[in-house]
Amino acid sequence: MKLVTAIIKPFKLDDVREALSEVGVSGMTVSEVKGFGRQKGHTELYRGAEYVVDFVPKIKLEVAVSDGDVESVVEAITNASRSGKIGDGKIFVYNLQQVTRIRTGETGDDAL
Amino acid sequence: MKLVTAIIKPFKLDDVREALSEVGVSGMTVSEVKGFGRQKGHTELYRGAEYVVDFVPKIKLEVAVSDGDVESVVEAITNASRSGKIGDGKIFVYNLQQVTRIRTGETGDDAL
Amino acid sequence: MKLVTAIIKPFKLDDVREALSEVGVSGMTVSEVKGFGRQKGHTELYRGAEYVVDFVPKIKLEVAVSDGDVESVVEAITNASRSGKIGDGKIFVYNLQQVTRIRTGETGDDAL
Amino acid sequence: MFKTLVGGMLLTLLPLVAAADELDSGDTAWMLTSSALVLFMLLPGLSLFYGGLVRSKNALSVVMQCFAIGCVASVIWFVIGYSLAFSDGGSMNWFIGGTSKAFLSGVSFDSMSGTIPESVFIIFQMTFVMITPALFVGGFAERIRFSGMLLFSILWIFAVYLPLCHWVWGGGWLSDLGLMDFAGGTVVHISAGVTALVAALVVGSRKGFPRSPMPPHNLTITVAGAGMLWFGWFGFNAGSALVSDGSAGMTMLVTHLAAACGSLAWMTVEWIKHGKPSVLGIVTGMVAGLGTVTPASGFIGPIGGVALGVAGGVVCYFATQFIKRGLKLDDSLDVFPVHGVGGAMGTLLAAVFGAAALGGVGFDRSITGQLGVQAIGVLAAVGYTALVSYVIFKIVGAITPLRVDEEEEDQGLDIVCHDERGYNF
Amino acid sequence: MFKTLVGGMLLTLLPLVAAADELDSGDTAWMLTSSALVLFMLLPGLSLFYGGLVRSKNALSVVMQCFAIGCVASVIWFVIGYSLAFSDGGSMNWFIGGTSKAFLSGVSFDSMSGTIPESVFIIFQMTFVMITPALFVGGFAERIRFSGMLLFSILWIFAVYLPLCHWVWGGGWLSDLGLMDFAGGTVVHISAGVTALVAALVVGSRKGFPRSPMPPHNLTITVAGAGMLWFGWFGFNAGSALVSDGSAGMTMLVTHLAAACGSLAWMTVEWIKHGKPSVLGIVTGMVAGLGTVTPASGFIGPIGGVALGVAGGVVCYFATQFIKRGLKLDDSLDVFPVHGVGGAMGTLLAAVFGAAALGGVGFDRSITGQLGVQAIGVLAAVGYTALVSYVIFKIVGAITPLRVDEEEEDQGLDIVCHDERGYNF
Amino acid sequence: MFKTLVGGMLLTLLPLVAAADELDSGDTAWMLTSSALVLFMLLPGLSLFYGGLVRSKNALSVVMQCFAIGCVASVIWFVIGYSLAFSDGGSMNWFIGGTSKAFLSGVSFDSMSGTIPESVFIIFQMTFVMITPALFVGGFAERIRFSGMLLFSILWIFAVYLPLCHWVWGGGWLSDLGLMDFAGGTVVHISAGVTALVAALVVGSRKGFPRSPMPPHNLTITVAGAGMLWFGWFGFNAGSALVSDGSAGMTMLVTHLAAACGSLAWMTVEWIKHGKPSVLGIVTGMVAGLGTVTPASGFIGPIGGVALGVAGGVVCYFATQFIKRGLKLDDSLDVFPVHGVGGAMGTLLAAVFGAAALGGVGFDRSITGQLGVQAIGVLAAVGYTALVSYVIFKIVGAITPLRVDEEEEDQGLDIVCHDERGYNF
Ligand SMILES: Nc1ncnc2c1ncn2[C@@H]1O[C@H](COP(=O)(O)OP(=O)(O)O)[C@@H](O)[C@H]1O
Ligand SMILES: Nc1ncnc2c1ncn2[C@@H]1O[C@H](COP(=O)(O)OP(=O)(O)O)[C@@H](O)[C@H]1O
Ligand SMILES: Nc1ncnc2c1ncn2[C@@H]1O[C@H](COP(=O)(O)OP(=O)(O)O)[C@@H](O)[C@H]1O
Repeated sequence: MKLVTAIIKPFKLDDVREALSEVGVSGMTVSEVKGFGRQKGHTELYRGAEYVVDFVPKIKLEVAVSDGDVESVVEAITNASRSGKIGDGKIFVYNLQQVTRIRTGETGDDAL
Repeated sequence: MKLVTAIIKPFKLDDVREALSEVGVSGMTVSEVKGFGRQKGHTELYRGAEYVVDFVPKIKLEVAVSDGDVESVVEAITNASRSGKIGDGKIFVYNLQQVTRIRTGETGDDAL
Repeated sequence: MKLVTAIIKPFKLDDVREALSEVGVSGMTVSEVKGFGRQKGHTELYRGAEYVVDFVPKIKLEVAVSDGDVESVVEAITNASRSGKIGDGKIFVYNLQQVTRIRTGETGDDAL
Repeated sequence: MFKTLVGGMLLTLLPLVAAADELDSGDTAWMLTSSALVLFMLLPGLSLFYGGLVRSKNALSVVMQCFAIGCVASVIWFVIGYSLAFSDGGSMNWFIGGTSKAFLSGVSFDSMSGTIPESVFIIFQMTFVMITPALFVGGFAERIRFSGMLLFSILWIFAVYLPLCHWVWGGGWLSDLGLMDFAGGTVVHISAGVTALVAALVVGSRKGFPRSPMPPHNLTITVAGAGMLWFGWFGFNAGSALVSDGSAGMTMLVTHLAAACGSLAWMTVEWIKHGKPSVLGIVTGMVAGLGTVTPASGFIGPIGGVALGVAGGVVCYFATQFIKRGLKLDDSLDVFPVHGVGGAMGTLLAAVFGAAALGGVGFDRSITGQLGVQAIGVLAAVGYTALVSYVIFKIVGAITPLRVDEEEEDQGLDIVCHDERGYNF
Repeated sequence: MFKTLVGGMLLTLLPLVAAADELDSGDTAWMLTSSALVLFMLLPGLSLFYGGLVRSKNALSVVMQCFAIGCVASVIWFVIGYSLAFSDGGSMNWFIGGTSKAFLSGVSFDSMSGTIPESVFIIFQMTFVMITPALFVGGFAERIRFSGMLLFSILWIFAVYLPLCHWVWGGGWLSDLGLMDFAGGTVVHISAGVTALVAALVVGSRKGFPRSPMPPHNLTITVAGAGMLWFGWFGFNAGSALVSDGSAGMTMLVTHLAAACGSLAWMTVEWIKHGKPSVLGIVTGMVAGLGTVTPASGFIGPIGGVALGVAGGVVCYFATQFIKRGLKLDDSLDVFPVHGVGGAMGTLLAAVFGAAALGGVGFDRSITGQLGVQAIGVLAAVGYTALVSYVIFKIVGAITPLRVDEEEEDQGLDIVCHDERGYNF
Repeated sequence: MFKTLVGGMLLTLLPLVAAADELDSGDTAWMLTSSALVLFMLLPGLSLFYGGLVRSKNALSVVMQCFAIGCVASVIWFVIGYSLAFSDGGSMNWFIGGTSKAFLSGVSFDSMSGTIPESVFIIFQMTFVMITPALFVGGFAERIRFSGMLLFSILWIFAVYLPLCHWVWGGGWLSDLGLMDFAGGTVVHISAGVTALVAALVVGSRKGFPRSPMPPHNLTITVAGAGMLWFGWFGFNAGSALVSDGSAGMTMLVTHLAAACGSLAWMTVEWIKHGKPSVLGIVTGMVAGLGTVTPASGFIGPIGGVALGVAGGVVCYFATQFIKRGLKLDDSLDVFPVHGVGGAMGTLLAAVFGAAALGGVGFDRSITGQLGVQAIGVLAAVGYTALVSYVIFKIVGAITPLRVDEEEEDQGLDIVCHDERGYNF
């Protein structure tokens, strides 16, 4: 099994979730993160003190999938979250040693 | 070494932490995440506009352990966080290449 | 490729980011987490009810790097975030199977 | 009874006649307080109410709009607004006042307006011109560009508010006709509500509307703002009596009953239709009840207050559903269905519950006769506002873009227009 | 001196006699303002104070309860409450008033109550019936079901508040006995505090209490609410003078001193016992000082204000520890130890610091004689409230479940009862 | 005209002479209200304003400081402060009052001060001694230790506030000289502003200043606080008339205009210099306009209000840049450039716009003659405050550490000094 992690733009979350549903992914975990990269941040101003905020808000999406599904999942995410502008984000894939569903104790692909 | 990651229900955190203490785990990192899965979300209503929120609040727990401890840790988490209801969550285990304790520079199992 | 994850003290973030720039890292993702470990938490008091909060605020930093850069990155983080006091945090290194840049579809080291 | 009429309907004449009345320190105390209360409705009341209802990334923009409009309106009022609204316009007096009081010239420490100093009358009325344009901020929230918004508001105050205010309270044609609008059903609530609807049409919907949910980001501050509105509305309505007596007292009482009944009415409808009552529902019902009772508040008795409150809560609930779900018009914070519909309904019903038989102060005409006058007032306010604000939007839009572009809308107005963020927890 | 007594103790008679007094515009101005201030104590004051103290997932539920109770109480007051509290009850007058003023019948623009319009007296007293039941929301917060809560509150207003109000201020038996309760030690604070304690017993503790910490989710809004309570309390106490003179002024002064001293007293005790002073501590001390001074506020001088404030801060601190840590009773927001204990203590001490020798207005009886009367008042209020609210809880509990189930409690009342969430940052 | 002068400049004498005036219920009503309004400026107004501006981890500490200072100041006022400020100091009267009114001895229900009860005068003035030291909390925010702060504030009230208040309003030498300070340019704003600057110097900058950004954590509550300040300032300034008449009305009007113009002026400068207007900018401009108009508010006409507002907004903007960016002094919340500079400028300009020719009430001296007096007042207030507060800081610093250590500063004052956290969302 693999864990596919994607860092995407926040307003793309709904599209990505739908795209994942379509390729049969029924579970995922998301969190709010801040990204630093090529995409410029913005300037903030407080009583004349200007400063640059380099971190931009991003959503991190984690999806555990069986080995065979990695490709379609990565593709689905890519397509749904791509806007073509800098800062669209990245997808990382890790190896997953083991998965357990707490409720049932099932492990492996059954637990996804 | 392995990293055990668990997605659990928020109000189970205290129980899980205690269970982990009992099996000798003395460090962990937690974060707030939102989960999407079999567990239903809820409906919200704002001035007559109803809509469904599919994401439910979850806690993500990360524990780095030495290879030998994985089983007992997974079991401790499972037991402490299981309620038997849909949405109890999942446990993922990854391989950890290297661990460093910043303060001392120790690496490997010593750094845990 | 590897993913270097560091749990550091919040006020060290700026220093670490600068140190990473110096070793050529141009992208990273950070999130707010809570840590539990040797570092003591604090006591809170609400109308005479004292209780101990064991979790301390930490920043989690994730940097994907090519295999060759791991060492220098770990070192940069270690030096920039070390204060010598308990709670300085940990650095974890994982194996990364695959990286994709969503915007361009590039993969591997090119996507970093 | 007579004093009530003076306090309410005939107040329009007070600043015009050289007031021979002696200063009453009690009336003055109440009017100083009322002025503070109406200011409080806008800052922080309405700002928090609206601020909490938008998404986090736009919270400051809405608050900033309310604040800037209030300041600009104050300056306009000083420069020429008070004069245009409340001084004699000579041959044009049916439409607009004159310029003799520009820069408040001639207003001294001793100038009187009825039993209160003219300075107090000026500041009290100033708070009305501050809050009215701030109300329509809810119509184009989360997508308007700040500079266009400000330009629009300035033109709107001149072209819509000042004429309407003069027509109704400053001795213009609706006042001559005998329109009963105690504290601003036409001047305030219809004008703001209709403008918000026009704004929704001209500026267009928010990106993602109505598919994506856009839930309020901070309902505790919205409820705080709602409580402040209720509190401040006591000054808005009972202050419109311009005296501290039984007419002010009764106005406060009916205003309060309308707020409570509007809240409960909306809550009940929501409970029945949706299965659960919500806090956003109950506070919206409160605003609906208050907006509805406003034009009638000095003319009716307790029964009228209850009736108008219930009417406001129920009718505005369905109006909101109709505009947003039915017509899919993105009047973001529902200004038209709540203020516009409520204000119009209350203006009409003033002719019913204002009748002596129903515990009101009574009027010379028959109920249907008065209803006709009220209908004319409502139609005039709706029609005039719709037309003029549409034209102003087109003019402003030709000068400067009215809304931000898509990417900016995603990023949020706080960063895009003001370089700041609401929260850093 | 005499006017003070009229303003305070004898106010109970004012609405009953056909008032021959002339309207005083200054008194009226102050009472209009006071009514607004007391409204403000509830909305948004108490709502924010309580709202911030609960966990994030229950924030709206508490605010909603305060809001809905206030609205329902207003309607009850209009329908029959004012009449039952303040009209003549004939042979039952020792216990409850009559129905002659139901639907505020006979209340016109000209009706007077002392030197102020009756409409103003009605709205001022209405704000008291709104806030009192909202106070006990703190007792069952974070686990009550909204519908049961609402039904309970309605019955409670009829069966507890209206009788008590009539006994003390409306010409009932405690008023005949000469009980000194200027602004609501028995009627408001004891009744709310005791009910909260009964609620904690009947409804049971929150899941996890006392093992799991349940820290406030938003202390800045709690402190904001506290400031609003202090501000509004000026109207609550100094408005209870019903006039704008030296008695109102002195009442405001002693009220203020009690708030400041209660705050400092609690802060000091906490600093000594725990090592650090906290902001939640200082604002709780403020409420304790204010609750304690309330019944005595119109009868005492500055020294009395200081003494009652200190007593409130210190005693309520230990009472809170005893109830929550000692008895492990989950009166969630400590309504009983703060309001109940404070209100009782203040009612008793009114007989001490109200004595002319200690700078008070004085009374006919000896101190111990008056103390006896006060003790009877306290016991009657405590006993009656405890009994009747217990019975109402049992009745309501038989009709509809009082609390949510375990899983719902985990999820939070905002989603479960109202389908909304407080925050989306 | 004369009454205005009595209300404003000569108010200093009122409490000293055995007042023969009759009580005026309208004046009393307005002064009761004004007292409540000024309390509201501090709690919750200033607390929220300041609380929102600091980082999340220090939010409660700032709020706590405001709250505790207010309470301590109230008790000092009761014990001896009122007496030292407003009673006759015999041979030392040029510098400080006497002790005859310690513990408010002799203040009864009937004591009068002009047309209002003395109790009302006492509480009104008490709110001034509460808020003034709370203003300088902004100077040492985010690093001060609570105990040192409290000790400093107590000593400061005795050694700085009470003398200044006596000099200007209590019959001291500046009052004899004819200094025009209607509502506290010297006594309140200069004293607080200068102390904040001294604090920044003595206590030192926050760790990381000026390299690291320290953005406000919650701007919606800051704006809420700003709105409350505006609202409360009506009581602060128009209440300083001590009567409810045309002078109070005009004071409120010019106060309002200055707030609006200060806001717009700051916004405009920021828009030009930075390219975007911000909500923090507009509210800071509001405070600058209000602080600037305060000393002049009872002496000027509308034109003066506009002029002072614009001057406040523009000059304080550049002063803020100069102190913070130029001198790199970490007066954290910019108390000196806003209150100190604004208060000084307004005190000087009172001699210009107070002239009858410019619509003011006029004065006996020539403009330049009066300007000389005003300059003496400003210099005296600046010099005296700077010197004395420096000495007090040194004394307190020798007794107890003034600031937390580095690690504690990282962790935040809320946990370190108060064992609590602002938010648990
Ligand atoms: N080396 C990296 N390690 C971890 N996260 C990264 C890395 N590089 C970029 N990211 C994440 O991806 C986001 C987008 O990257 P960015 O360089 O801005 O644009 P793009 O994805 O178009 O190359 C960043 O905001 C950051 O969250
Ligand atoms: N494939 C997945 N990848 C990542 N997280 C998942 C996945 N499936 C489920 N989760 C997480 O586990 C949580 C619980 O899953 P759910 O399907 O609701 O119930 P259960 O754990 O009982 O199967 C989800 O809320 C989500 O956070
Ligand atoms: N076994 C672990 N697994 C995951 N995170 C850990 C583990 N041990 C420590 N941490 C993280 O590292 C942080 C610092 O650890 P701590 O034991 O307090 O000090 P130190 O890093 O000096 O050993 C913790 O707050 C926690 O976030």
